Amino acid sequence: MNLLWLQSGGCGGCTMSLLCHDARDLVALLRDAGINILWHPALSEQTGAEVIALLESCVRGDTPVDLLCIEGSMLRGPQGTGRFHMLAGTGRPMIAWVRDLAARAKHTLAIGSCAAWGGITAGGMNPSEACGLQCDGDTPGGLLGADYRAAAGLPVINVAGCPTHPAWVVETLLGLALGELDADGLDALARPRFYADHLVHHGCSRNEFYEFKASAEKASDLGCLMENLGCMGTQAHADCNVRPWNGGGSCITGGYACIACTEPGFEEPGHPFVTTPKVAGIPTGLPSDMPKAWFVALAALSKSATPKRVRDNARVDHPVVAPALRKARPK
Amino acid sequence: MNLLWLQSGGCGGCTMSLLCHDARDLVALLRDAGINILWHPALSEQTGAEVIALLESCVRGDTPVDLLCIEGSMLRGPQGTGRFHMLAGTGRPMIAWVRDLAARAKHTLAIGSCAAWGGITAGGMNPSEACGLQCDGDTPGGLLGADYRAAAGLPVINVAGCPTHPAWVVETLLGLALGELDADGLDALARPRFYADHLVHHGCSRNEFYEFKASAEKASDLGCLMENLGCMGTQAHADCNVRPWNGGGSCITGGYACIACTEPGFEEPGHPFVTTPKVAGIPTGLPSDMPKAWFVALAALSKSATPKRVRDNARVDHPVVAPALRKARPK
Amino acid sequence: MTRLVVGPFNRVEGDLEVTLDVQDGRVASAQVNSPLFRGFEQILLGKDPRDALVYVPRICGICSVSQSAAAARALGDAMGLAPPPNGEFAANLILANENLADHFTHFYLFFMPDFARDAYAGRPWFDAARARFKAVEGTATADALPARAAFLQILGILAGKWPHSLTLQPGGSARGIGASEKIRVHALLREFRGWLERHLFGDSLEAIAALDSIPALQAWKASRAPASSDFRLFLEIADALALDRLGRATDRFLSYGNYPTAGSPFFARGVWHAPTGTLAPVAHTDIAEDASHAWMADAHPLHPWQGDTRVDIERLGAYSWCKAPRLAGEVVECGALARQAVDGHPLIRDLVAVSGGNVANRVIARVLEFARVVPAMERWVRAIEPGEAFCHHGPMPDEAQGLGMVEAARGALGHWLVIRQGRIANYQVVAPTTWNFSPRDAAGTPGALEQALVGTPVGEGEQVPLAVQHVVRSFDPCMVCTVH
Amino acid sequence: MTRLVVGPFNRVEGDLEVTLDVQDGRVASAQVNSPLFRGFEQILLGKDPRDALVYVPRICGICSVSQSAAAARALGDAMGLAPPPNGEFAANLILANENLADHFTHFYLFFMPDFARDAYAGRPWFDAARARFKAVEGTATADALPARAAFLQILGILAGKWPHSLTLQPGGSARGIGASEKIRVHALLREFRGWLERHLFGDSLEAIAALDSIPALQAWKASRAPASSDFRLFLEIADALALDRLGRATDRFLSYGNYPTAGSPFFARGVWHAPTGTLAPVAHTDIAEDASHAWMADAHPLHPWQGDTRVDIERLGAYSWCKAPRLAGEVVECGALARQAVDGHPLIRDLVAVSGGNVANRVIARVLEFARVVPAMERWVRAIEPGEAFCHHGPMPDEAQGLGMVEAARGALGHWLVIRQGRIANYQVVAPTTWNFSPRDAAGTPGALEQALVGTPVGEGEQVPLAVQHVVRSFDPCMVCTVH
Repeated sequence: MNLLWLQSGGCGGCTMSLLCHDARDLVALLRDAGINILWHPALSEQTGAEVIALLESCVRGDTPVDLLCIEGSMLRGPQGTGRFHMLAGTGRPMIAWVRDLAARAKHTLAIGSCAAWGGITAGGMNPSEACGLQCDGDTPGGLLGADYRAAAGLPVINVAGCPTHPAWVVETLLGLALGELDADGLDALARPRFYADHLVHHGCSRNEFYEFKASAEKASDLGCLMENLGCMGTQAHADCNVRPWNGGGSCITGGYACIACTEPGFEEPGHPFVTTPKVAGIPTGLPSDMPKAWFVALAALSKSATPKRVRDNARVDHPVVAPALRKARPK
Repeated sequence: MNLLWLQSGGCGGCTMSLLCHDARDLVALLRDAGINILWHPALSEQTGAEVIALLESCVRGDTPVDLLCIEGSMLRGPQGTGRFHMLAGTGRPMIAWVRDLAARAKHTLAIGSCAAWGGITAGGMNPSEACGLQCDGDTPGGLLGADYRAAAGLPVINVAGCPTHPAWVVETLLGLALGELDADGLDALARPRFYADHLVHHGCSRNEFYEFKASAEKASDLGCLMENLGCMGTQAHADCNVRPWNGGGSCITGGYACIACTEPGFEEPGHPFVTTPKVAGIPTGLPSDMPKAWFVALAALSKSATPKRVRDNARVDHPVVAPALRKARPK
Repeated sequence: MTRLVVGPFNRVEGDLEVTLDVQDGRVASAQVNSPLFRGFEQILLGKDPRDALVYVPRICGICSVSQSAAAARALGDAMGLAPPPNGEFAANLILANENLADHFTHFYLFFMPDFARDAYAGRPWFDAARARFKAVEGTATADALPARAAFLQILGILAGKWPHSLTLQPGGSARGIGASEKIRVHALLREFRGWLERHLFGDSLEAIAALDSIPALQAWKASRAPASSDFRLFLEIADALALDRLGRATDRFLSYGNYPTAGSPFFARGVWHAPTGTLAPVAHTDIAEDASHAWMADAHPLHPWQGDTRVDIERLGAYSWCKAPRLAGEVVECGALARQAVDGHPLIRDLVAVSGGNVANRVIARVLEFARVVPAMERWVRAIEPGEAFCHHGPMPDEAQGLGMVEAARGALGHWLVIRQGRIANYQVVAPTTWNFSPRDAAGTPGALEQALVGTPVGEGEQVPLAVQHVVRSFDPCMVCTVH
Repeated sequence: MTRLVVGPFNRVEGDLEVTLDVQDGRVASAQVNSPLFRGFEQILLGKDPRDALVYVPRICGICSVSQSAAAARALGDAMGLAPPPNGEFAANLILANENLADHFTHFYLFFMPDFARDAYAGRPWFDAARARFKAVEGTATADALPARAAFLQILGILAGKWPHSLTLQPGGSARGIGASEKIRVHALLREFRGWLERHLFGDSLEAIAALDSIPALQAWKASRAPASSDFRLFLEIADALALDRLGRATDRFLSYGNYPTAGSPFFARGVWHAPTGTLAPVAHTDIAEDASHAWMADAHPLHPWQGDTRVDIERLGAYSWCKAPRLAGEVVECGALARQAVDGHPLIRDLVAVSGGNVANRVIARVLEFARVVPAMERWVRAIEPGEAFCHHGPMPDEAQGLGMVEAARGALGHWLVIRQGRIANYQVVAPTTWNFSPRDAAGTPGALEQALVGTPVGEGEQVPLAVQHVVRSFDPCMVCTVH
């Protein structure tokens, strides 16, 4: 399958992240699955006119585009002209190219939250009128419209994240190449469920602190980041802790909260990112399907039950109390 | 530093595990830290008489032994003679060799629970009179006696686990080679604290199920394994979920309970391994320093608060209910 | 007559001691012992039957999954459980992952380094061999270890960790595999395939599997430079050292068959009788373990279901902890060579017909399994249906017997289980290397290795004869499995 | 006079368009544009100052940490916070990891593949170059990607993930590092060092860092075959193509200095004036951005603290979204060459003295930083004291100004922050490539690249002149940083 990768209103971080994939030979892995890279801005040799020729061939349908991967927001500004990003050397807005190419693509993938929802570029007052391929924030639509379906029948596959995890991209590509990824494999926001059906909270190494509501109070504290430092792990659809980044890390192991970068609208949480909005001392953001009342009760109870180890370790940047040794076997 | 590695009453699994280290070049990594492999049963070229000559040279002190790594239980049987393992070609009990070599070693490491406590080989009625280098189960002593100190002043370093995680071994070796591991870095059972101060429960991907006491009932169920299937993750000192195995796995992601293979006496839990002993419906093994009363209260309340998603997913071998989408930002 | 006691014998799994009587520059008689005894069969007595799944993998670190698979099958047999299709695929993948990893470890870490010894300096192939295969230092070590680690990530995905996973259950696999895992396993398989094709073969796996005769093999070898791939280099060395005339045992090959899908094994079960070129079925009731030369009480042959493991350290005439399993009273050899011979691979049948079981053929068969099994694994992973059951469940009967027969990397592995009053009343393991490295039986018949070693040349002044090492390691012995 | 519009210009970070006026087979004039504008400076207005730590890294995926570091320092400056020693070491390691990874990515993925183009077929070095450096297909890709991924695992340990980590905080690092992390980072560093020594240099890092003159460099190059290491191959190619005579700009080099320990930077801060061989200090107050040729309103130069980013798409004479930063009105070049020149590395000073800033020297300086920074990282990781604080904390003032000056991979990165009423009132970023790829200023002075391109040969029929590509990519441009 031919893979064509274009970047627009993003930071290129999704590509950089992809290149961190732990495969011994990423290119061979893709090639082995029958994926032929037509052009990738970071990897391919072709520059300039050669690229333009290729794009035009694809638009014409001369060169099939099986996997159209778009990284970066679709910048409709200023005033819908798309001129905030004219593809270099073409004098044509990127959104135009995308529309044309998407019309030809067998599968269209939005790589990263930028391409999926508009992402970080849509922050603030969204000066660039950024949106995703098929979503504008949490509103269906986006550049291609809610009704867009690629040639294979699937909507834009939103491999969202900022950046998106290399394995999310690779598995999506391989899944499509091997026919393992179908409509059932996408969630309501067209994200691949193999990662989107997880919560960042799953497998978080601070789980014990969460269980006892032993919370970090400041940056570098070891406790759970939800109560005070804005962690949205219990709501963020991603497997960042089950399938860690860069050999074993995650936002949370890096010492900072999950900002739910896979979610539409993550760029404007409505409060400072690394703080937790509260009402009457209760975080307003709760586990996505857990009623607040229960959370309140559990939180209070589990706070009372916090072992000294958990309570103390939550508020320092390194463990100061070790888990107790098991002196005797349970009866 | 010279590293001498001997195997006795174990399965060789700790070596096999070590060779799964994710280093691009494990040997180079060790060499780079100044570690010279004198002899390793799986890696070295020397066989037979060459090995015996080397061992004798070490015993004499002609060849310094900086890192003495022992894998496998110390078999004292039958009747304390050690004849259950005579080092091949020497007609001498392995325990005798180990005693002599330990007397010369700068650091002595027990690689795996076998070498640390006696491990699996000490199961049942301990037919082979297996013990660890400095522990006999959870009793101090073992082959070398509780008072043994290697030349550098540290007791036997128990890199316990069955098998022991490759990174635990490598980091212990590197830590000693780089002078980063000292007495403070060992827990009360002389295990390196960089992993032993964690609980297997930390970062377990089934944490949400645990939080709601949504438990797996049978093998292949996704729920928490503690309530019914014997998971000792909340008591087991290891970072198996924080630092997964073989690229991302752990016992629990493999679908089975943590049996606390890093703990002394894990081989005889006093009940079938993958079942949970209970008293009055309450698992007798609880988080190592959590009062049972809290567990009762939290368990009862959290079970009541269990979202359908969590409850249902706990009892199947693949997720059947996806996390809810966050329709709107929390206020 | 000179007696050599060779040990410790490394680059095998466990501790091995070989006692040789050398006469006229050749081995006249050999006795094999695994000097380590732990008593797993005793440890298991009285345990909850399911606990076997925890204990028995820890018989061996290198074939942990094989032991686990055999235990799961024995328990399944006792409980009347069989895995669903997904469970079969998962189990096959898990077992195949370990078995191929074992072969990989054996070839690169245990076996080939012996050809990089200074003793072979001067041979036309030596420089390439030393650069590639020198223990610890050779490029193969640096290349093979990460490749092996990456390949075993399949186990990380499917079984949590390795060694010693509890994923394999009587009713299938305890790990539900989703689309993501399928894709990842597939990717890892493809990656491993790439490595093999690039480094080991310098050719596609299918091309290797298609080699159907000795001439075809020779032609393939000649098509490229010896150093162009590791397998070619081995073939070069094998020819130069006439490894095909070293280490021949009884030429009776036992295979329990392996990797069932819908109950049908990917590799067939049977006994291949090379001298007559006949394939016979395997009746486990023909199996008996004879402890006449072991430090065990009650030496007369017993079927594993009646077997008893009791130590008698003062036993006269004993020189091993290993019992002597016999199939209908006969010494058999097991391993990849046996598997492929029983399964009827044309190249292996041709090789065995010409030169029987020898050092070269054993290695060739082992390497061949890469070419045959990896593609099968790719098929198994694709066959997995996420969402469908991976494990069947059932009660543990109070009284039952169970038999688990599995082909481990080194050959036929059997677990015989007896349950009384809900507890393990007897548990006997007959491991592949137990077959291969058994001591003499009551009739005085040496085991396979003991026979294979007779006639092996011993160089002047050799304390640890290289040829003996080649023969011994060609079996890929595991002594911790042999004596458990 | 022919005008060529070159784009899309890939193997840079972001989208780049270069308009060339070619005359007589050479570039007569060049205009550089980053065609993407997102408006980060607008997005940040009114935000909680700490939110900058979320937004600004996402200016660029390849220098995410650099942006994060600059933001943290600006916030720290505003809050009066400085990191504790552990925080410094952690921050240095994190930043150095990204910077070196950038260099690595540039050399193997962006820069060297241009020498594997068919256009160079026939050159004596071509086969080796093609086999090694061919885009996607070359062995370098297969080797470099995993090496880079492994190296960036340091960020996985120290900062959770990459790109876009929030670990760097005004008061230090949000990630407490223990002994285990120290050991792992150290191991990863040693592993990366091994790779570099084995593949890039074929020599120890210290040996490379010790090269103190052009002759020493030449001698080192000559000591082994060109293909024995990637750097040698580059040197071979550079000589063959006279890259040292390609892409020279103003020879004024700006470096903000980097990697402080106890406040003292590992790399010095200053401005190296090559023509005069003088080092001058950097006063940020001398910095002003001129938007005269950008699609921006209010084009007159403004210090960043007064800067304002407002789009004017119809601006006449504008051909870029990029502002034109000037230091005391002068065009400067930044990057590794600038850093090493400012820091006074003898080889670099020698090279610059002889041939100024050119394609070859820029690459050499970049490669040199591997040799200098990796050992420093090893020292920083060992200096970490587990258990001691990694982060200082303090309140966010309602009114403040902050400045964060960092050496990103590509050079001097500055963040200027103004806080009013507890919110961001102004946030201006001047990125390295903004310095290097700036358009003409009000005085009509071309930016560094625009100057460097003048004189570059353009082959017959070349739509995308190779030499131009060499020059452009030698700067390791990042257009998403340039225009944000």
